[in-house]
Amino acid sequence: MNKSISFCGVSFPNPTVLASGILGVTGDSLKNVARNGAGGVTSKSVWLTRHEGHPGPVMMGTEHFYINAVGLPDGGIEKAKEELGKYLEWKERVPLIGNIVAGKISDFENIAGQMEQIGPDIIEVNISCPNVEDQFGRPFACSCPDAGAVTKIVKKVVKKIPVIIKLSPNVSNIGEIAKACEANGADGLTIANTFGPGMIIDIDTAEPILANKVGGVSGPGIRPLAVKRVWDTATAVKIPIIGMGGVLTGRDVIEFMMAGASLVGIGSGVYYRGAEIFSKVNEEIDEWMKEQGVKELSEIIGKAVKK
Amino acid sequence: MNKSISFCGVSFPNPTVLASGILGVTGDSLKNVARNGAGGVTSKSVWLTRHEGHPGPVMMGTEHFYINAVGLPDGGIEKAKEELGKYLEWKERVPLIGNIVAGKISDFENIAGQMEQIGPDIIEVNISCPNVEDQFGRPFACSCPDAGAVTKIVKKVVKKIPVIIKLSPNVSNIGEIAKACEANGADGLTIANTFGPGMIIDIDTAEPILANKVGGVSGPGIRPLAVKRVWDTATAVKIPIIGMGGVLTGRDVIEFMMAGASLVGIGSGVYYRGAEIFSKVNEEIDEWMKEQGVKELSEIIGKAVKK
Amino acid sequence: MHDIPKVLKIAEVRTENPTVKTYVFKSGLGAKPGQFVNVWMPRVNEKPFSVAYCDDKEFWLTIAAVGPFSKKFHEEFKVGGKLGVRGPYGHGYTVLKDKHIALLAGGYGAAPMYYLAHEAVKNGCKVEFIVGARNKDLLLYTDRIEKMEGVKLHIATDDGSMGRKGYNTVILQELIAAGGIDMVMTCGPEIMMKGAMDICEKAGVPIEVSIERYMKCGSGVCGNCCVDGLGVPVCKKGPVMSGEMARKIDGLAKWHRDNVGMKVSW
Amino acid sequence: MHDIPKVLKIAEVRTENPTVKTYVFKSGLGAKPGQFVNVWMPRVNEKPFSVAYCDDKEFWLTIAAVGPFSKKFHEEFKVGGKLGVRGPYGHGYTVLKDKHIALLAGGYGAAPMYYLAHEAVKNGCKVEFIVGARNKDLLLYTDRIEKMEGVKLHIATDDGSMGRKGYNTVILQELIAAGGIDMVMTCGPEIMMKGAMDICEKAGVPIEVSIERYMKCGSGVCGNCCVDGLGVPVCKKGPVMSGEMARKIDGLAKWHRDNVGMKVSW
Ligand SMILES: Cc1cc2nc3c(=O)[nH]c(=O)nc-3n(C[C@H](O)[C@H](O)[C@H](O)COP(=O)(O)OP(=O)(O)OC[C@H]3O[C@@H](n4cnc5c(N)ncnc54)[C@H](O)[C@@H]3O)c2cc1C
Ligand SMILES: Cc1cc2nc3c(=O)[nH]c(=O)nc-3n(C[C@H](O)[C@H](O)[C@H](O)COP(=O)(O)OP(=O)(O)OC[C@H]3O[C@@H](n4cnc5c(N)ncnc54)[C@H](O)[C@@H]3O)c2cc1C
Ligand SMILES: Cc1cc2nc3c(=O)[nH]c(=O)nc-3n(C[C@H](O)[C@H](O)[C@H](O)COP(=O)(O)O)c2cc1C
Ligand SMILES: Cc1cc2nc3c(=O)[nH]c(=O)nc-3n(C[C@H](O)[C@H](O)[C@H](O)COP(=O)(O)O)c2cc1C
Ligand code: FES
Ligand code: FES
Repeated sequence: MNKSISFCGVSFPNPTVLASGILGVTGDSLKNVARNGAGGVTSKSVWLTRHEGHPGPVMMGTEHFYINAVGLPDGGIEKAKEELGKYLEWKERVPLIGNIVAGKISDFENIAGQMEQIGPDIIEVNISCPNVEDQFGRPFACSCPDAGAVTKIVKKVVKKIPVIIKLSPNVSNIGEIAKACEANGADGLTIANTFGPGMIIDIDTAEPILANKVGGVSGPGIRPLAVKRVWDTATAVKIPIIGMGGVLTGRDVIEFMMAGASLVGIGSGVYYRGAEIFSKVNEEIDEWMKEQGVKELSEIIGKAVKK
Repeated sequence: MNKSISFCGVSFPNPTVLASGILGVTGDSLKNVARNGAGGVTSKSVWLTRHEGHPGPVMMGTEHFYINAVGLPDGGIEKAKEELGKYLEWKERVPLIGNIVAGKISDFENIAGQMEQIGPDIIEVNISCPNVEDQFGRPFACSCPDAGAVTKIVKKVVKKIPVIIKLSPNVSNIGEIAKACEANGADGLTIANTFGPGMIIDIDTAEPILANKVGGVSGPGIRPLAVKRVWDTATAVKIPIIGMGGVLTGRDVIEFMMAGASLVGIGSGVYYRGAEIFSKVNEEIDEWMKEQGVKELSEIIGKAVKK
Repeated sequence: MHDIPKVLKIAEVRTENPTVKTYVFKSGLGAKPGQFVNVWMPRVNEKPFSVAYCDDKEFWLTIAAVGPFSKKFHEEFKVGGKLGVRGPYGHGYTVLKDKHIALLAGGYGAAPMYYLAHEAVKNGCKVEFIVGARNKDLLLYTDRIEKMEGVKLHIATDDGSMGRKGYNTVILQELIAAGGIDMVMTCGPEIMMKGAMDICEKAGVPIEVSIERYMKCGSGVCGNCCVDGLGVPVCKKGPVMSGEMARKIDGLAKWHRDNVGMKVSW
Repeated sequence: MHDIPKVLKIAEVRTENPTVKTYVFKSGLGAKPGQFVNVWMPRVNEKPFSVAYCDDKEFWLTIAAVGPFSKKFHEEFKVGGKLGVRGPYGHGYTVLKDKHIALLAGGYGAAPMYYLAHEAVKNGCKVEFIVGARNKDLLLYTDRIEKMEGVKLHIATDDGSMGRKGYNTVILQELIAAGGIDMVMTCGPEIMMKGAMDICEKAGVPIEVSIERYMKCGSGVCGNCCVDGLGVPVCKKGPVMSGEMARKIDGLAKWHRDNVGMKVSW
């Protein structure tokens, strides 16, 4: 049985990837996730310079959904150099996806170039955070020209490693947006960021609970919505996809792969099953492969779509 | 303590309303829901003539979400005359919302006129079903001109009873769509229909499980997304709102009301707690009102928004 | 709270008669007699079927080929075939202890009644099992029932090709008249069950019936299976219910409703 | 799986010293000593605080006014004030049975240590409670601790205004040297806890420490509280952990990280 997946030419020992913004604040925290069995890890979104997040509460979960408005806090690219550098020196490491973010399209050039120098295996471009709209307006991932323009500018500077674009699920034309990225040279896509935004209100105080009032929704309740976004993308483009949204079990990972994902991200799942979710999910995948007689996991990618 | 709500001039004994498409296939099934404590009931969407739904499976639930693609099966307006007529004759009845649907904008004129003759308290216009896209294209609720045009045509014929428009949550500009309806005379809005569509795949057969492949997502996992849609609508228009999406408890009903809903629909909740959900939720509202010293439930409408 | 279909493989197919087959699945289900499952044929449709037998290791479905779905099912599904099952749904029959009961079965109703007999006998009941059919070739499960200890088989056929000629309700009436029957359970055509209800009411014997309606969700949501009069979904408040409750159904044994909720005569 | 804040009313406010107040809530929490909650001030912020006492009917939080949140908290929250609480989160201290233990507290660390002492005594432990502060006015909880049966209070102040002059770790060292201490638990400034760890290691006495880092989610998701070296979130794998584990933290008592994950010296 072989669970390894080749994605944009990078070999991942298994299809599970730590989603951006969960745990990956420092080099050592990324190592910790890798030790727990992730096939790859993604850094928290890195800005060029220090960026304060929102005040608290910034995130919380119920059994059905997770909601967050962290507001992309980050120490900036200098911190990333130290932390990601530390991770990259580690011998037992799995592939690192360096996630970058910027407020203006033109700013992506600088941050992308600097991220490439740090040397992750892949650069992921976050153009889809729903929690900084007050500051930066609708995400670039909500418009074909914007998504295309960001892709183009990043691909212009990043020459040595693959570039993937992280899209928003909060559009009615994700296939079109995906095509715009593909046409501008994207090597892959991450489908998708959080849904909404959504809101939860405390009824005893009549106050929205998140300090930011609204937040992106993830977790098990939105999984069918995310699977459909991956399906829609897989039928629109040829470049490979990292699927994510509500993955809790090995069966969920396989569902995303059958819908067209090559790799599958896990974020909120860490809330539901701890950082140990990676090894648990991989065991569940093993069981299923054994039961169904699947030898080569990569063969199931897009299996439900192709039928 | 008073839980009654006046909505578009119609008095509802409590804020819970049976959502369209759940249980309300016959006159007697509507009575059964009213006996279970609903403050109002909505008919399944009525077509002018018989309309076959999709083959099965058409719906199913997990603890986190409900997904359906029934495909709006209906016997047509003649059946509605008999069934809704039977309900309307019943002395102990609560308000009836007659939900109508059509495939072309111009078809709404005829069905709306005939529904008005049946005599429900309110007409709800379903322009937002995500499960008949293959047949009819993107729902009218996804475009301001379309949503406005349907409203106008219905308001042209329906003179004696209020008309509310049921919108889709799958747009990025629900406030604008709501305004288009308001500008064309809508008396209220229902926020909202199901999310997505979404998809669930059986991994042992690599087949999407719903026969229609995709289906609208509802249930507790999407509640924060629905609350935000209600909030966005309440801040955009002055006409009253029926909020819905994932309501399971009395606290959920209050949350929707604080976000701006006057009445709150319950659909998938019937899956999670049975038809008895209406009386249970009302008891939970009573408890909360007692605990917090709220005498007049209507006073909490929009309380979180106004702050 | 989880009713996503579970995909199972058919372990065995038994031909019961020219139009009825029994499918065996090697998997526990935890169903009580009278409960049903929704059976999913990928890319075709999903339909409700009663559990014909069930223990820790296996369960059976007995399927009559009557229309597009069931005929396709018979044609396509061989041993090893994969299909989805969700459930069990609904209320089952009361399984009494140490009583004398009569079971009245018509058509594929013999299958769930067989399972009920099995459980009742385990519980110390004495069982009168009355099976009816148009003719001998359409009788179901009689070989199995005959072999059961504690169960007495009574047969009626319309044409008299086996057992008594005429309706099986006549046998029920005689057994009740003879005295000692504590309760009656029935599954089959609604007109037959209605007949049994009338007999039992007169005799003051309690009865449970199984009310089938066009079903979709199986879990009390879609409303397609709501019976008139009561207004409740029988997938949830039934299919098995007391004769008393069934009597409140408007149009009992007269009409049911189709896939869009239109009335159809039985 | 549910960590939405529960809104509670403040039942009582106790002034501990000029900058520290204890807030009492009449509600069970089910927290163990050493666990913490996230406290939400609507429209302001949310911050972690240790549980200072907890039983079936009430719990306490002891809050030092050190910055914008905690100062605003002191100003705005009177009896009847409404705020949100979620948790308890994290690992607490081991509550031993019938042992002789030493508790070493610095700053607001005296509050959770008080709760631990309370539980340990209930469990038959003999407790040496060592409290330290810069001066007498900043000592916390000493009145309460003094009254506890089975607990011996030891005080150290930097300026000698009460108890021994100097670090409280000196008292710990003496108690251990005297023999009979089975285990040490400590909560307070990291440099103090590090000192205690060194003492215990030399003496071969087990120790538990409470590692505080900048926290947001409290549930092992955001990663802001991950300690270097181990890489694990201390909101989940801590805050209380063994000295052995704490020793693997890079930068222990040297640096922590701020709200965006940048290193800051203690
Ligand atoms: C609770 C319950 C238990 C049942 N148990 C059995 C069983 O053990 N064995 C068996 O052979 N059959 C059983 N049936 C009936 C079975 O579901 C139908 O025979 C089958 O769905 C027919 O589908 P078709 O496409 O082959 O025929 P069609 O030509 O579509 O229909 C033939 C008949 O079946 C009815 N039917 C069709 N679809 C449904 C549906 N979704 N729900 C209910 N009735 C339907 C029709 O109203 C019609 O009377 C049961 C039905 C119910 C409601
Ligand atoms: C597990 C744990 C238990 C705690 N228990 C208590 C307690 O019982 N009593 C008490 O008074 N304080 C306790 N604290 C510390 C308390 O959270 C901070 O004092 C408070 O957040 C300060 O916020 P501020 O805005 O008032 O001050 P600021 O000026 O913002 O900060 C003052 C200090 O508090 C730290 N701090 C600020 N925000 C946080 C945060 N979100 N998480 C962790 N540290 C933070 C800063 O790093 C700085 O060292 C605890 C902290 C943790 C992690
Ligand atoms: C707490 C939290 C923080 C996140 N931060 C980021 C981020 O910094 N950058 C980013 O691209 N996505 C971020 N996301 C989105 C996730 O990477 C992921 O796309 C989304 O949560 C869906 O996956 P999940 O359901 O497995 O969590 C964040 C999500 C959560 C829950
Ligand atoms: C099984 C099912 C059938 C539905 N059918 C209709 C319908 O016929 N017409 C309509 O306007 N909405 C229909 N809806 C949408 C619901 O009325 C409601 O808007 C949505 O499910 C969100 O509410 P909930 O989470 O409480 O279910 C249907 C929903 C479900 C789950
Ligand atoms: S089958 Fe849907 S309510 Fe009974
Ligand atoms: S506070 Fe978020 S991981 Fe610890």
